[in-house]
Amino acid sequence: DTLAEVKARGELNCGVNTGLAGFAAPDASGNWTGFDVAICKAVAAAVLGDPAKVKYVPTTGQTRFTALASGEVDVLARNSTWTFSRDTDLKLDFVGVNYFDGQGFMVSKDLGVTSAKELDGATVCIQTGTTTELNLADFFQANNMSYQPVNIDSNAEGEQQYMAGACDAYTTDASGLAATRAAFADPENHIILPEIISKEPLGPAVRHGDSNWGDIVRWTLYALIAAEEYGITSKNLEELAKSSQNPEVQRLLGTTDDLGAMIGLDKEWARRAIAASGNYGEIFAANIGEQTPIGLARGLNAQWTQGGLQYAMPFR
Amino acid sequence: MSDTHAQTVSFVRETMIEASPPPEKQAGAVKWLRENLFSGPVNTALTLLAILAIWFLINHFWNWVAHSVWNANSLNECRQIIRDTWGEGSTGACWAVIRERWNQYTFGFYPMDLYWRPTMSFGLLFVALAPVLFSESRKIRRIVLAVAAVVTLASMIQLNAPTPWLIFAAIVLIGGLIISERNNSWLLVFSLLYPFLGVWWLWGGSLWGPIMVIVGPVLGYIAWKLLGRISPILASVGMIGVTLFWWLALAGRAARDAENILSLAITPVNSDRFGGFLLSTTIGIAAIAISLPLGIVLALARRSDMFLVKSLAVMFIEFIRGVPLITLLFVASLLLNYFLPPGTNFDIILRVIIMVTIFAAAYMAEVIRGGLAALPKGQYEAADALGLDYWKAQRLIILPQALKISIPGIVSTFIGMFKDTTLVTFVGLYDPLKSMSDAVRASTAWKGIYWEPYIFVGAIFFIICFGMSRYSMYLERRLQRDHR
Amino acid sequence: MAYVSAPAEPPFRLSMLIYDRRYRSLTFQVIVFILVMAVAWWLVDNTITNLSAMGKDFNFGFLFQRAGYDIPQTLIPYTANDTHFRAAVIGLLNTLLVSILGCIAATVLGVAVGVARLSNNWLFARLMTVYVEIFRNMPLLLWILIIYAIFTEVLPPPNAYRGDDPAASMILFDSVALTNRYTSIPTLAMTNDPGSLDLGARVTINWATISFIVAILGGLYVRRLIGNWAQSIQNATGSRPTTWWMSLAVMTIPSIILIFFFGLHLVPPELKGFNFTGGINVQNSLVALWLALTLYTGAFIAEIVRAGILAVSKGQSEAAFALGMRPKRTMNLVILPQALRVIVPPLISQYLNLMKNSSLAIAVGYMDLRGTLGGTTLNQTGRELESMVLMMATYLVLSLIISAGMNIFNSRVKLKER
Amino acid sequence: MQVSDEVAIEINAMNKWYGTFHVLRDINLTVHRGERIVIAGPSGSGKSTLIRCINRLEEHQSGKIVVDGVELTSDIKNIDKVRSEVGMVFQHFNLFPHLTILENCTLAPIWVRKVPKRQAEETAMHYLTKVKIPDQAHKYPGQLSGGQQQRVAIARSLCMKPRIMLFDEPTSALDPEMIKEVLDTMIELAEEGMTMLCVTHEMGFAQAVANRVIFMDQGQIVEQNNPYDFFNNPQSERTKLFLSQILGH
Amino acid sequence: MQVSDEVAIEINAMNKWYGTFHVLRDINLTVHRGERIVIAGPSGSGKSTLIRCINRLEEHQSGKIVVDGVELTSDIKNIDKVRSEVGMVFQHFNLFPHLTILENCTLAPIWVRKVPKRQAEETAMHYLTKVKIPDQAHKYPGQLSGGQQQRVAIARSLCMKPRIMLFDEPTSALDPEMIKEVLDTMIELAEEGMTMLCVTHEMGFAQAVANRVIFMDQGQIVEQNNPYDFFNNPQSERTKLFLSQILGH
Ligand SMILES: Nc1ncnc2c1ncn2[C@@H]1O[C@H](COP(=O)(O)OP(=O)(O)OP(=O)(O)O)[C@@H](O)[C@H]1O
Ligand SMILES: Nc1ncnc2c1ncn2[C@@H]1O[C@H](COP(=O)(O)OP(=O)(O)OP(=O)(O)O)[C@@H](O)[C@H]1O
Ligand SMILES: [Mg+2]
Ligand SMILES: [Mg+2]
Repeated sequence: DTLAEVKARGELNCGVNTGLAGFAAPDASGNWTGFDVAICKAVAAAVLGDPAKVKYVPTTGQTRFTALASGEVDVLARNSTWTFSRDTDLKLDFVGVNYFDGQGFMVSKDLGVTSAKELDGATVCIQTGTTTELNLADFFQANNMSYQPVNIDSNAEGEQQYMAGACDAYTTDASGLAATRAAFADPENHIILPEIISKEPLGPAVRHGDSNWGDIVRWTLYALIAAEEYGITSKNLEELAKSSQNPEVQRLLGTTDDLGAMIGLDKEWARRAIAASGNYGEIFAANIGEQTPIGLARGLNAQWTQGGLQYAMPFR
Repeated sequence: MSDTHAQTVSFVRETMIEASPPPEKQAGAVKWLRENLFSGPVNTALTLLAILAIWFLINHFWNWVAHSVWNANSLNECRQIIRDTWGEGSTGACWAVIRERWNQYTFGFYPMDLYWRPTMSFGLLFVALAPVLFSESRKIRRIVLAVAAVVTLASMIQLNAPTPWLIFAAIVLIGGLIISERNNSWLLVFSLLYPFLGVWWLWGGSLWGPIMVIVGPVLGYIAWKLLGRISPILASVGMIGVTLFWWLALAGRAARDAENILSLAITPVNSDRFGGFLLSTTIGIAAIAISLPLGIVLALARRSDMFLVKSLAVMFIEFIRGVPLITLLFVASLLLNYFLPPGTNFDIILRVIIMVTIFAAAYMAEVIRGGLAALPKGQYEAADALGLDYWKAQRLIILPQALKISIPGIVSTFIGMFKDTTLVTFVGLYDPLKSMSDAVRASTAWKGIYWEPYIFVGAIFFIICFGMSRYSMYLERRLQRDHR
Repeated sequence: MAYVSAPAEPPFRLSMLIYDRRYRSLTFQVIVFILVMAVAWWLVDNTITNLSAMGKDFNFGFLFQRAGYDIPQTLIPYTANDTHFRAAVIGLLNTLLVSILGCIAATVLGVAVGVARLSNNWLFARLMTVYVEIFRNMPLLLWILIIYAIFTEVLPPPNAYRGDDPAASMILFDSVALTNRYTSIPTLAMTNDPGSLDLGARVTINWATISFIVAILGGLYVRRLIGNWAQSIQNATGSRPTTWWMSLAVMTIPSIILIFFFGLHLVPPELKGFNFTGGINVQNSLVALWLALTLYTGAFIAEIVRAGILAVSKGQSEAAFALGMRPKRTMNLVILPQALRVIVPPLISQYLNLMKNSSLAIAVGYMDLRGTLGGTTLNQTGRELESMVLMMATYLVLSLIISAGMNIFNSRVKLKER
Repeated sequence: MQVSDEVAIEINAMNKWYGTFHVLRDINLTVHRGERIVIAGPSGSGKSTLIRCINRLEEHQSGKIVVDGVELTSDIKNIDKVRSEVGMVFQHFNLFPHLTILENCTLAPIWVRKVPKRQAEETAMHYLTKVKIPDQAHKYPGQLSGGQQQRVAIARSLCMKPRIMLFDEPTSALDPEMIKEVLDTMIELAEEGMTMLCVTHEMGFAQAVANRVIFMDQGQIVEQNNPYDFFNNPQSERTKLFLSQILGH
Repeated sequence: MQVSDEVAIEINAMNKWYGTFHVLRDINLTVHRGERIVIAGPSGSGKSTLIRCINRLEEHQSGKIVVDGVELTSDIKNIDKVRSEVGMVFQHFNLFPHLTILENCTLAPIWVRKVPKRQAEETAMHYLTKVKIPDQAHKYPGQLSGGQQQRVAIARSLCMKPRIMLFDEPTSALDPEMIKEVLDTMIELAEEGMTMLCVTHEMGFAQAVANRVIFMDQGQIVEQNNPYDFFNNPQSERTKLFLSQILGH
C-alpha cells in the first residue's frame, strides 16, 4: 500500500529525468525545478502536506520503469510516453497526461533540410531505451529511407554530439527539442522540422496494482488542470476557498464535500496541491511557457475550453 | 702431488692497501649522458623519439594551458577574455568553471551550510585510521595527524562550523595526536566507533539509530558469554540470533523511543544530495572498510578443507569476478528489490555500497589467498605445535603476516575500486566524473565545456590513486627492512 | 615397561560433533549448508512473491518478439524487424569484437612499453613510466569519455569534406575519411565474385574470404614445416639455414595470387548525401572504446611484462653469459620462456578485465551486450530479471572460458618440481 | 640424567600412509620419562614423519600413540592436551617473523595457557637467558643469526613448560659456525633431564647425550641401541652403510 | 696432475670498484695451465667478485686480465672468446628450470658452438655419465636434489669443453650428505688436469686437491701458499684468525 508507505516514510520518492531543462533539472545547489517536478511537489503537498518532502530520484531512459516497478520510486513524473505495451506489459499504470507531445527532429539550418522526408541516409542522435527509438525505426522503415543511429545515454550527451556535428539530426519529443534548442547559444541556427512522427502523450505513471495510489496521483493532476479551468490560482486560492460560490470549486477545495476521504486523504488535499506551485497553467507558464527560455506554446496543451486537449474529469 | 708445490710462490701481504677512490672516468655528466641516452644507434633513436613526443605534447598543450582563465562566469565570457588577452583565434583553458563549481564537484548537492560535516568526518577519519594504517611509523603518523588536524580545523572554520562541533573536532584531533604518541592501540576504540559516527555526521538524523545498531552485537556478545557456559554451539546460535532479533525487531523502535526521551538529532541530509567526490569517497571508504574483513573470511573459506564451505566460497568469488561491476550496479538499482521482502526499500547509496563491497571483497579474497599461500607451511605447523587453535593461529600468526605480504595487492584493489566508484553514474548517482560534469554542462553558462572538468577530476583521482600506490610501495619496502 | 592397554573405539557421543575433528567439520558444513539454503530460499521466495504481486512471470519468450530498434554497427545482418534474441547476439558479437581487438592492441602496446621501461635509455624509460602511471591511476571511464570527446570535438564532421574548398580532406591517398562520427575506410570489392556460403540465420560468408583464410592457414602450416626443416638441418650440421625469405614467400604469394584471381580492389568511400557511403564506416564509439581500453589495459600489461622479466633471477642470465651466450640469445632462449610463465596468468586476467570493462560501452553508446540485451531490450520489454540473468550468465560463461584457458596454460607450463 | 620407569610416549604398531605411500610401517617405540633419543636415518626414511605424528602434526592411520597417558585420536581436546605437553623445534626454526623474540616466546603461554602477560614475559626472559640471548628480546627474528633463531625457537618451546621436547634436525639449516651454539643449548637441556626425541645427523651430539639411538630406514625402525654400540658395533648392513656415508667426509 | 709452465690466467694490478666502493685492490695472480687454486676468505672479501671478473661477468676498472692469451677489454669478441673457454659453476646452480637436464647441457653447444644436436647430446650424455646422473637426463632441474643439480651444472659447463673452470662456492647451498657427491665430481675433474679456480670453505677439499690456496680479505690477496703450509703454518694474523673460526668446531 503505497499511500501508507509514503506517509510512514514522510517523504515521496519521485522519479524524474536526470536533467532536462524546463521539465526536471537540479540547479547549482541541487534544488529541483521544472514542469515534471511540479507534479511531484503537488502530490507531496496533497499526501504529506508539504511540497518540499520529495526525494528526487534521477532516472535515465533505461532505468526509469524498473525504478518504478521495483518500488524505488512511488511515482514516475518523468516525460514517459503512455503506450499500450507499457501500460499492459510493463505493469505500469499511466494516470493521465500532463503534456501532449510528439516526436520531432531538430537539424542545423545550414544543412538545408526542411522536411524529415529528406533525411535519407542521415545520422540521427537518439536516446536509448525510449519510445522515440522505436518510432524512429518505424518512421524510416515506413518511408523506405535509411539512417545511422548514434545511441546516446542522456540529453546532455545528445546535445554534445549534435552540436559537434556528430549527428545531422537530433530526435526526441518536440518539447524536449524545444528545451534543448532554447539552451543553445545560437538557437536561431537550428530548426525543428515540421513533421511530428508520433503521438507522445507524456504523463506520470505509478505501479500497476495499487489503484488507490493511482487515484491519488491521477486526481492530483486533474486538480491542477481543473484549477486552471475554474480560474483557481495559487494567488486567489485562499480567497476562493472562502468566497467561491461555484459548487465545483467548493468541492475541489474541500470547503463543502470531503472528496479527500474517498482517496484516503484529508479535505484540503487539493488546496495544498494547487498551492504547491500553482495550477496547471501557472506551472506551464513558469517552467516551459513562452515567457521562459524553453518557449513552448500551449498548443495541444491548452484547456479544452481553449481548443486544447487538457480536460479534467469532473470532481464529483 | 707434492712436486707441484714447488711452483707455488708463497705470498704474504705485509701491508694493507688503503681503499682508493674510483678512477675519474667513472663519473661525470657527459659519461652519464653517453651511457644513458646515446649509448648506441637504437638508443639514440629512442632518445630522439622521446624528445619528439615531449615536444609534440608541449607544442600542442602549452598554449592552451598558458592561456588559462580563472575568473569568469560563463564559458562565453571565458572565451571573450582569452580573445581579448591573447588575440583573436587563440584558445585557452577555462578553469573558471572549477572555481565556480568546485563545491559541487566536492560536495554534490549537500546543503551548503552543512559542508563542515563531511569535512569534519573526513578529517576525523585520519584519527580513526591512525592505529590501522600508519601503525608502522610514529613519525609518519605524527605528520599525517598534525596535517589532518590543521587542515580540518581550518576548513571547518572557513565553512562556518558551529562552535560546539569545532571544539569537539579539535578535541578529537588533538587528543588523537596525543594518544597516538603514547599508545597507538587505544585509538582503536575510536576506529571502531567511527563508522557509526561517520554515518551519523554524513546523513544526520538521530544518533540513537547508530547507537541501537551497536547495541545489537553487544547484546549478542552478552548472550554468547552467558550461553557459552552451557554449550559453544548454543552460544554461537544465541549470539547470532540475539543480534539479528535486536536489529530486525527491536532496534528501530528503541531508537525512536530513545529519541523521544532524549533528542540527539542533527539536521538530516538525504542520499540524493550526495554527489561529487563526497559520494566517491563515501562509497570508496565504506566499501574498503567492509570489503577487507569480508575478503579475509572469503579467502579463509576458500582455503578451508571443508568441501562445502570451499565450494560455496569458490562459486561466490568466481561469480562476482566473472561479471562486470556495471551489471552488479544494475542489479543493485534494478533487481535488488525483487529479492527482498515486498515493501523493503532502502537507500540507493547503501545498495551501491553493498554491491561495490561485494565486488571488492571477491578480488580482495583472491589477493589475500595469495598472501596466505605465500606463507611457509612451517608457520602453520609452529602455531599448531604450540597448541594454538585454528582461529587463534589465524588471528595471531597467519593473518598478520599474510596481510602484510598482500599489501600491494590490497592497495591496488582499493585503487581499482576507488576508480570504479565513477561507474555509479550509470545508476543515476552524481559521481564527480560524468554525472556532475553533465550537470554542470546542463547550465546555459557552461554548456560545451569538456576538457577542464575532465582534467580537473582526473587530476584529483590521479593524486589520490598515485598517492595510495606510493604509500603501499613505501610500506612494502619498510616491511622488508623491518623484521629482517 | 608399562603398557597402556588399547581401549575400544569410543562410542559415539553427541559432544563428538563438536570435539572430534572428524565430525566437527561435518557439523559445521551442515550448519553452513542449512543457512545458505535458508537464505537462498528466502531470496527465491521473495522474488516469487514480488513477481506475482506485480503480475509478472519469469519467461524468456520475449526474446523471440520483434525488437523494433536499430543498431548502428553490426557484424551480421540485422534490422529492426529482427528478434530481441538476434539483437542480443549482435550485442554479444560487438562485445567480443571490441574485446578481442582491445586484447590484441593492449598486448602489443603493453609488451612494447614494458620492455621499454627496462631499456637503459633513461629518457625513454621515464616517458613510459609516466604513461603507465597516468593511465593506471585514473578511472577508465575518464579515458573513454576523453577519447570519445576528442573524436567528436576535434575531428571534422562529414560536412567539412564538402564543397570546392573543403575544410578537411581525406588521408592515405584519399581513401580514408576521419570524421567525428566514424572512420570511413575503403571496402574490398571483387570483379570475380565467387558467391557466398550461407551459414543460415542470414549469416553468409564469402567464398573469397574462405579462400584467404585457407591460404593463410596453409601458409602458416608450410612455414612451420620450413621451420622444422631448418631445425633438422641445424640438428644435423649445427648451423641454421636462412629461411625468412621462404617464410615470407609462402605467407604472401598465395594471397597475391588470390587477389588477382578474384580481382580484388579497394573502393574508397564517397561523400554522398549526409554521409560517406561505399566504404566501411567504423563508428567512433567503437574506435574510442577500443583505444581507451587499449591504452588503459596496456599500462597494466606493461607492468606485468616488466615484473615478469624482472622475476627471472639474475643468476639465469649470468649462467647463460657464462656459457658464452649473447644477450639476445639469452633473452630468447632463457629469459623469455621463463618470464612468460610469470607473465601469462596475470596477462589473462587483464584480458578478463578488459572484456568486463568493455561493458563501459554504455558511456559512448556502443551497442554491446549490455547495450542491447541489458539496455534497450531490457527497457523496451520490461523484463529486467530475465535480461539481467541472461546477461550476467553470458559474461560469466565468457569469463569462465577465459579462466579455463588460463588454467590449461598454467598446468601446461608449470615448472616440474620434486 | 635419570631415566624413570614412567612411560612418556608409547607407540604401538603404528602405521601411516601418505595417500598410497606407506611411509611408516609398524612402529613400536616406548620412551620413558627423562630419556633422550636420537633418531637417525637416510633422507626420506620417515624420521620427520614419525616425530610429527607424536604431536599430531600428522595423523596416523592405524596403531596407537599415547603421549603422557593421553591417546592421540581425532578428539580435539586430547590433541590440545598433548600439544601443550610436547614442545617441538623445527629445522627451519619457524619463528614468527612479525613478532619480536619476546612476543614469540610469550604468545602461546598467553593465549593457550592463559598466563598473565607480565608473568609470561618473566618466564620468557628466564628461558632466553638460559639460551643466552636475553639481550635480543626486543629484536625481530629476521635480525638474528640462524643459530640465535634456533635457540629462540627452543626457548619458545620451553616457555610452554613442556614435559617432552621434539627436535627435527634442529641444526641442519645452520651454517657450520652456528651449529655448536645450538647443540650446546640442547646438551644443557638434556642435562636437566628433559625427555627428548631428536632427529639429527650430528653424531657427536648423539654420542654425547643420547640414551638410545634409533636408526630408521624406509619407514621402519631398523636398529635401536645405545650410542656406543650403535656407532662402534652396528648390527644391520644398512646402518653400517649409512654410518660410513655420514661419517665419511 | 701436471702443472705446465703455460700461463692460463694472468691478472695484473687489477682494481675494481662498485660505485665508490673499492672491492678489489691491486690483485696480482698468475694461474698456470693445470693448476688448481682454492680461494678462501671471510664473507664479503671479494672472492666472488674476483672470480666473476675472470669471465667478465663483472667489469674491472683498472689493471689487466689476460685469459688464455686474450685480454679482457670491452671488446665483445674477446669476451665471447674468453667465455667459451671458461666454464663457471655457481653457488645456486642456476640451471635453466624450463629445460630438461639434457637440454640444459646441449643449449650452449648448439647455439654458441654450433654443434649438431645429435653430437651435442652425445657429449652431454658423456659428461652426465661422468657426473653419474645419465638416467636423469630427461627430468627437469626441479625434480633433482641439490647435489644432483650441482653436478648437472658442472656437466653443463663441461659440455662447452672449457679449458678453465671457475667454481663459486659450489657446495655451500647443499645439504651435508650431498656435499660429498659434488666434491667427488670436482676431485675427479681435478685429477684429469683441468685448470680450476675454486672459491670454497671446504678445507678438506682444498687440502686434497689444491696446488695453491689463496686467502683474500678486504679485496686483497693476503696470503698464498701451498695447502699444507697454508693450513699448518699460516703466516698472517688474519689467516690464522680465519682458520681458527672455520676449523673451530
Ligand atoms: N605431505 C606429504 N605427502 C606425501 N608424501 C610425503 C609428505 N611428507 C613427506 N612425504 C614423503 O614421506 C617420506 C618420508 O618423509 P620424511 O620427511 O618423514 O623423511 P625424513 O626421514 O625426515 O627425511 P629428511 O632427512 O630428508 O628430512 C618421504 O619419501 C617423503 O617424500
Ligand atoms: N653488484 C654489487 N654492487 C655493489 N656492491 C657489491 C655488489 N656485489 C657485491 N658487492 C659488495 O662487494 C663486496 C664483495 O662481494 P663478494 O660477493 O665478492 O664477496 P665474497 O667474498 O664472495 O663473499 P661471500 O663469501 O659472502 O660470497 C661485498 O661487500 C658486497 O657487499
Ligand atoms: Mg625430515
Ligand atoms: Mg661470494
